[in-house]
Amino acid sequence: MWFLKKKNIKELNPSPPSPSQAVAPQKKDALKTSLQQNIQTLKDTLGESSDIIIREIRIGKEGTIKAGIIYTDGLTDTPSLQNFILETLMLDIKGIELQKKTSPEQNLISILKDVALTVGEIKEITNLDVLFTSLLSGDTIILIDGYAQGLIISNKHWVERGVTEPAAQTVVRGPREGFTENLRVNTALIRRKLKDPNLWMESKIIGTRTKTNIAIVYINGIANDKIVKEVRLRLDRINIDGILESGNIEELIQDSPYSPFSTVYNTERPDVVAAALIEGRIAILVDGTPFVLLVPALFVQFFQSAEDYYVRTVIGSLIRLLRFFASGISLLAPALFIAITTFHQSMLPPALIISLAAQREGVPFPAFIEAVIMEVTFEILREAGVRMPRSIGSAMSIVGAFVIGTAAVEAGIISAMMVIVVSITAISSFVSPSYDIAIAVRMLRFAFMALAASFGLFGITVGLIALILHLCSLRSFGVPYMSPIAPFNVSDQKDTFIVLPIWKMFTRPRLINQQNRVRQQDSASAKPAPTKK
Amino acid sequence: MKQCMFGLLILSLFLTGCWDRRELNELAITLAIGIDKVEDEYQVTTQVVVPSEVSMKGSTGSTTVALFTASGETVYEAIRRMTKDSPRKIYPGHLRMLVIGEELAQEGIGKSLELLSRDWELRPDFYVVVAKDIPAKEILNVTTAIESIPANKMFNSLKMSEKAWAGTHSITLHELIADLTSDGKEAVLTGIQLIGNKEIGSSKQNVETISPAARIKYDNLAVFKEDKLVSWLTEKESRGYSDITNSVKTTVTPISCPKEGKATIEVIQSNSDVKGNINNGKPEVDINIKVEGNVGEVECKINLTKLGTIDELEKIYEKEVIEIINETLDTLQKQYKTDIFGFGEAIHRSNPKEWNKMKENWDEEFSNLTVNVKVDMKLHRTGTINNSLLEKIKD
Amino acid sequence: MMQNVKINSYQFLILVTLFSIGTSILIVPSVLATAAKQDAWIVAIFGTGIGLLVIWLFCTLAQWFPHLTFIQVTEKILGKWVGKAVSLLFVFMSFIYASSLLFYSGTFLNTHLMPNTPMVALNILMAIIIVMGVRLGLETIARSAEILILFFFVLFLFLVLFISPEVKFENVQPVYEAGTRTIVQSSLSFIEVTSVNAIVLLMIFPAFINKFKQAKKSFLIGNLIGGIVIIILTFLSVSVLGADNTAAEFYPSYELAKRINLGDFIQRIEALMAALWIIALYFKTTLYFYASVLGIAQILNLKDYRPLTIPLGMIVVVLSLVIYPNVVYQQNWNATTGIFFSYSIGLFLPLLLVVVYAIRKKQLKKSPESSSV
Amino acid sequence: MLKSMGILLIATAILLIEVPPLLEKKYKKELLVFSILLVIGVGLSIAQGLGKTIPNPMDLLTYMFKPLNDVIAHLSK
Repeated sequence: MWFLKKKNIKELNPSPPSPSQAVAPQKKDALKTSLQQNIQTLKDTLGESSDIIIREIRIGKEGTIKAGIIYTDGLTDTPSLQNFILETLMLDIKGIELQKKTSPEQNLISILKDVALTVGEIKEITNLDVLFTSLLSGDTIILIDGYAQGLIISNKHWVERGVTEPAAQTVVRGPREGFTENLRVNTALIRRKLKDPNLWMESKIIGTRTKTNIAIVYINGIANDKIVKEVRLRLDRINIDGILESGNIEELIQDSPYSPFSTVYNTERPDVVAAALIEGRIAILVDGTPFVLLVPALFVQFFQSAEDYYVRTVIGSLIRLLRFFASGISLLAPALFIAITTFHQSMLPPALIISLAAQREGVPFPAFIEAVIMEVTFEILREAGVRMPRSIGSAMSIVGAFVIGTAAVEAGIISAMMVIVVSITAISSFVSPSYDIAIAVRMLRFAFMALAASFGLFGITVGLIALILHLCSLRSFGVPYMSPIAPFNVSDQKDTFIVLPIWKMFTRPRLINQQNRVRQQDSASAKPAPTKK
Repeated sequence: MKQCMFGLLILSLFLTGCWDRRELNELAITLAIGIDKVEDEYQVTTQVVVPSEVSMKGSTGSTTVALFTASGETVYEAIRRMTKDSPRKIYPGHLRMLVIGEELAQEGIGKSLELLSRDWELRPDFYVVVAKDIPAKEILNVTTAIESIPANKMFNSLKMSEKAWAGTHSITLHELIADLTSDGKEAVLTGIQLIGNKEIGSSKQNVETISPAARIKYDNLAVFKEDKLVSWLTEKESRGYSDITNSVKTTVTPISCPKEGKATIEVIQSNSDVKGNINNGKPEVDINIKVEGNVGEVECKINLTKLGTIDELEKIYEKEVIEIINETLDTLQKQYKTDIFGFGEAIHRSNPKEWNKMKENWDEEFSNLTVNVKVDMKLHRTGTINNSLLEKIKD
Repeated sequence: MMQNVKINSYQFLILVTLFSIGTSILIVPSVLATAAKQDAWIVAIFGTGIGLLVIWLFCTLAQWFPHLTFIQVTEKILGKWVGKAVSLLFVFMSFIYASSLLFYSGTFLNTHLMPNTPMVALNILMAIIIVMGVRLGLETIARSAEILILFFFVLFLFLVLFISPEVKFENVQPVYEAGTRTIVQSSLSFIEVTSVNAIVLLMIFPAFINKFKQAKKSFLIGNLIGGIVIIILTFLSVSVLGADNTAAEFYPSYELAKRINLGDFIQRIEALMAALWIIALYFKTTLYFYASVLGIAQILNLKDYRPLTIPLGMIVVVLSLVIYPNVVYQQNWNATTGIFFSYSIGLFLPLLLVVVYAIRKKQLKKSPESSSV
Repeated sequence: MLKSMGILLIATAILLIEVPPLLEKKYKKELLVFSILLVIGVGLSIAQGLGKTIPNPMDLLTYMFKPLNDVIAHLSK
C-alpha cells in the first residue's frame, strides 16, 4: 500500500521543482539594459495586476534619463515613496548633471544609491527573480534605462495589527504583549528581551509561490549545534509551493507526523520564546503568523505556562501539578466511569451504586453509547463555540451544554451522573495551557472509552501502557520526547512536575543543551542573603 | 507504530459491548443473603434493592427491597435458580449481611460457606450472623425504620453496637473462615432475632407506626464447635468473651459501689493480651487486660473528690470483671468444651513443638487448662461534675 | 541496527526490578505459604539471598564478554553448532515462558475481573502491546518502564500503607516453625521465578548497556529490590490473611487488596490495584518475548528482528491457550518440571559455560574470531 | 470458518505492513524467516480456532524431565 502511494505521487510530479515553472519561466534571467524591455517583461509576467504600479519618469538635468519606478500599491509606504524617492529623483537631483555614459566608473545606479536617495535600506539587483520577490513583498524598485541593474528600496508598509495581548496563552501575571503577523516586529520583540550579540537570526525563504520569510533564531553557544544543523537541514529539505502559517512548517519538519502528540511547540508569547532560547531551544519564526515554533519540544513543556515562573514557587508548582491531574481526568474520566459502572461495580461504594442504579433505570443506552453521545455533543458544541463570533460563542456553548444536558436527563435519555462526568471532563480539558496537548488528549479519550467499554480497567491499563510506549518512542529533533521523566534525570526535575524557585535553576536542561549548561555560577549568591540575628 | 495503534482501535471496536459488560440497571443488587436448610435442600433468600425506591426521585411508595427465594442441592444452584424468579441476575458484590438459619447452623455451616469464599464477585467483608429460633428467611422479611433498607439497618446497628457495647461482636466472613480453619480456635457468631408480629413485619405498614410491630434485634453469641452451633452464650458471657479476645472498643459496665448502690464505668479503651506457655508440661494461659475508663454514672454515696475512692472503684471493677471472665471461661471449659478464645493458637505461637503434640486432643486439654486472668483498670475522669447530685438530694 | 541501542544502568535496574517482581507478585506468596506456612516470608528472604548469588554468577559470565548477548556468548564458548543448539533451547525456554506469562495474566483476569471474557481476547490485547513494545525497541521499553515503575511503586506503596492496619502479628507466629529443611526446599521455586529465570536478561546485559560496572551493580540491586517487594508482600499476605488462607488463595496479594478498608472510605480498590499486577506481568512478558525474538534473529544471523515480532506474537498467543489445559496442571507443572527446566537452563547452563570457558580460555583468547560468527 | 477468515484477513494485513519495507531493503533472509513463522502462526491460529488439539510443548518437557523428576521425588522422600 505504501509504495503504491509513493509511486502515485511520483507519477503526478515527474520532476520535483515543478510548481515554479509556471510562474517564472525566465527564472534566473538577468535584467536587460533596456528599460522598455524590462518593463515589458514585468508586465508580461505580472499580467494586468491592478495593484502593481509602474511609473515611468525622466530624471537628470534635461530629463534625458528614463527611469521606471515600480511598486505594489498597498504594500508600499506611499508617503515615503513620494517624499524620499519621487521628490529626490524628480526635484532634488534635477540640477545635478547626470549623464548616461560619462564614464564606466560613474555608475548612475551607485550615485543614486550612495548620494541621492535618502532612504534606509537600498540594495542593488541584477536578477529578475529577486526583483519579483522584493516587489511583491512591498519594496519599491527603481530601474534606469541603460543599466542592467536596478535598485530595491525597502519601504514596505501596510496596514497591520499592532502588538496586542496574545489570545491563546493568557496569563494573569506577566507581559501582555504577543507576537504579530509581521516577522520583523516579531524579531524585534525577541531582540528587545535578549540584547545578546550571540542571539543569531538566520533567514530563509520557503515556498515557491508564497516566498515566506522564515527566521531561525537561537543563541549561539547555548543552542546545541547538532540540533541547529538538523533544523537547517529539515527546513532546506522543504520543497513546497506555499507556507501560510507556522503550522505548515511544523508539519513539514516534525518527527512523527501521525502521532497525536505534537513534537514542535508553538507560542504567541515573546517571553516564552526568550525563555526557551536561553534554555538552548531554537525558535522558528514565520512571516504572516504570530505563532512561533520552538524545537526541541518535550512532553512536559506542553504543561508549562509562562506564568509558572512569575508567581511564587509553591503556587506555581501546585498549579502545574493541577494541570497534569486535570489532563489525566480529561483523558480518563469517562473511560473510568464506563469501566467502573459496567465492569467493576464492586468498586462503587454501596450507597453510590444504589443511587447510580436508580439514575440508570429507564436509560435506554448502554453507558458507553451514552458517554459517546454526550462527548460528541460536547465536542460539537465546543467547536461551534470557537467558530461563532466571539461575543456569542462562549455563551452559546455553555448554555447549549446546559440545556442539552438537563433536557436529556429530564427526558431520561442520559443519566445525570454521565452529564456530571462529561462536564468535569470538558472543564478539565480547558485547563491545559497548550491547545496541542488538549486536542491530543480529547482524541485519545474516545479510544480509552472504547477500550474501557470492552475490557474495563484492564483495557484502560493496556491503553495506558500503549500510550506510554508511544510517548517514549517519540523524539523531537533527537531529544527523547518524555525526557526528563524518561530517561530520568534528577537535575531536570526542578522544572518538570514542580517549579523550583528561579535561584535553584542554575543549570539548563541536560538533553536539550549539552554545552554551556550553567545558568548562574553560584546558586547560593542568588538566594536572598540570610538575615542576621 | 501507527499500525499498532490502528490495530488496537479496530480490535476494540470489534470487541465493544461483549462478555463481561453489565449495566447497572441489569443488576439485582443484593445486600443480604439468608441460607436455611429446608428438608435436604438449601433454601437461599436474597434481599435485593429496588434502586428507584431508594432514591428521592421517582419512588412510588412500595418497599425498598424485594425478596427472592430459591432452593437447591447446593447454594450455587439455588442462587442461579433464582433467576427463574428474579428479573435480573443476582449481584452479590455489595453484600452486607449473611444470615444463617439456626437449623443449618446446628448441622454445620462449612458447606454453605464454600461458595461464598470461592466466588470472585463476593468480597468477604460482610457480616455473618445466625438467626435465633427462626429461619433466616423471616429475618430478611422485615421492614425497618430509619434505614429504609433492612440489610443496611442490620449492618449499621451491628457495627454501632460493637463499637459501643461489649456484648455484641461483628464477625466478617473472612474472620469466620479463619476461625473455622484454625486448629486452635473455634468460631462464634452473633445471633439475630425477630421480635413481634412477623406477618405485619414484612409490609411497609410496619414502619408507618412509631413503634413497629416487628423488629429485628441482635442477640448474644452463638458458640460453634467445628462448624456446628453448640449453644448460645448469655449476655454476660458474651461480655467476657469480648474482654478476653480483645474486641472491646468502648462499653459501659455497672459495678457495685463500696457500700451499696451502683456506679457505671465507661470503658474507653481496653486491651487484652493472651499469652500461652507450658508450665511443667502443662499448658497455661495468661490473660492480661489493660482497661482505661471514666466514671460514667454514680448512683450511690461515695466521695469522688477523695483520692482513695477512684482506687477503690478500680479495684471493684477489676474484681467484678475477673468474675465475669471466670464465669465465661468456666462455662466454655466445663460445659461446652470448645475453645472460642484462641488459647490453642496462643500456645501454638509460643510453643509450636509442644502444641503439635497436644493438637489432636486439644478439647480435652482445653477443659483442664489453667487460665490466669489479670485486669488492670485505670480511671481517668469523672465526667463533667465531681460528686454526684444525689449527695445533695439526700440532704 | 542492534548495536547502537544503549540503555543506561538506571533503566536496566528498573527492568531487572520489574522482571524479578513479575509473576512472583501474583503467585509466590501462595506457593511459599503452602510449604512453609507462616514462615513464607523467611523463605522469601532466604531465596532473595541465594538469588543474588545466582545473579552474581550471571555477572561473572557476562564480564568476560562485555559486548555480546547470551546467544553470542554460548556460540563463542561452545562453538558454532553446539552453541546454536543450546541457544535454541534457551530461546525455546524464553518463548515458552512468554506464553506461560500470557496465560497467567489471562487466568488472573479471568478469575478476578472478567470471568466471562474469553481468555484469547485478553491474551491478544496483552500480546498487542507486547509486540508493540518489542517493535519499538529496547530503548522505548526501558523508558516506558521508567514511567510505569512510578505507577507501580505508588500503587504498591498505597497497598502497603492501606493494608498495614490489618496486620496481625499473631498470624506470623510462631516464627521459624517450618525448619531449615522446608525453608531451603521451598525457596527453590522462589529463586527460580525471581533469579534463575533472569538468565534471559543476559540478552540485554551487558551488550546493550552503556556502563558495565554500574550495570552489574544494577543487576544485583534490581534483583534485591524485587526480592524486597516480594518479601514485603509475602509478609503482608501471611500476616493479614493468615498462612492457611494465603496458601488456599490462588492470588493472595489480590485478596490482600480486597481487604483494604481505611475508615470505610478507602476500600473496594482492588480492581484499581490490578494495574500493579498487569504492569509487572507486562514487563516480564515483554522481556521474555524480546529475548526470544532477538535470540532467534541472532541464531539465524538476521539483520533486523522486527519482522519476526508479529508472527511470533501470533504463535505466543496460540501457545498461551494450549500450554496449560487448566490451572491445576499449571501449578503441578510449575512445581515439578518447571523447576528442573528453569534450573537446567538458568543455572546449569551458565555453570557449564563457566567451566568450558575456563578450559578453553587460552584457545579462545588466541583466536577470538575462530569460533564465533 | 469465520474465525479462519478473520485470521487470514489479519495475516494479509500483516503481510501488507511487513513485506514492502523488507523488499525495499532487500532483506531476503529476514523475509524467508518471516514467511515461515507467519505460516506457522496462521496455521496454529486456524487450528486453534477450529478447535483442533495442538500438541502441548509442556507435555514434551514433562516427558523429558520425568526421569530427573522421579529421582528427586525419590530422594526427597
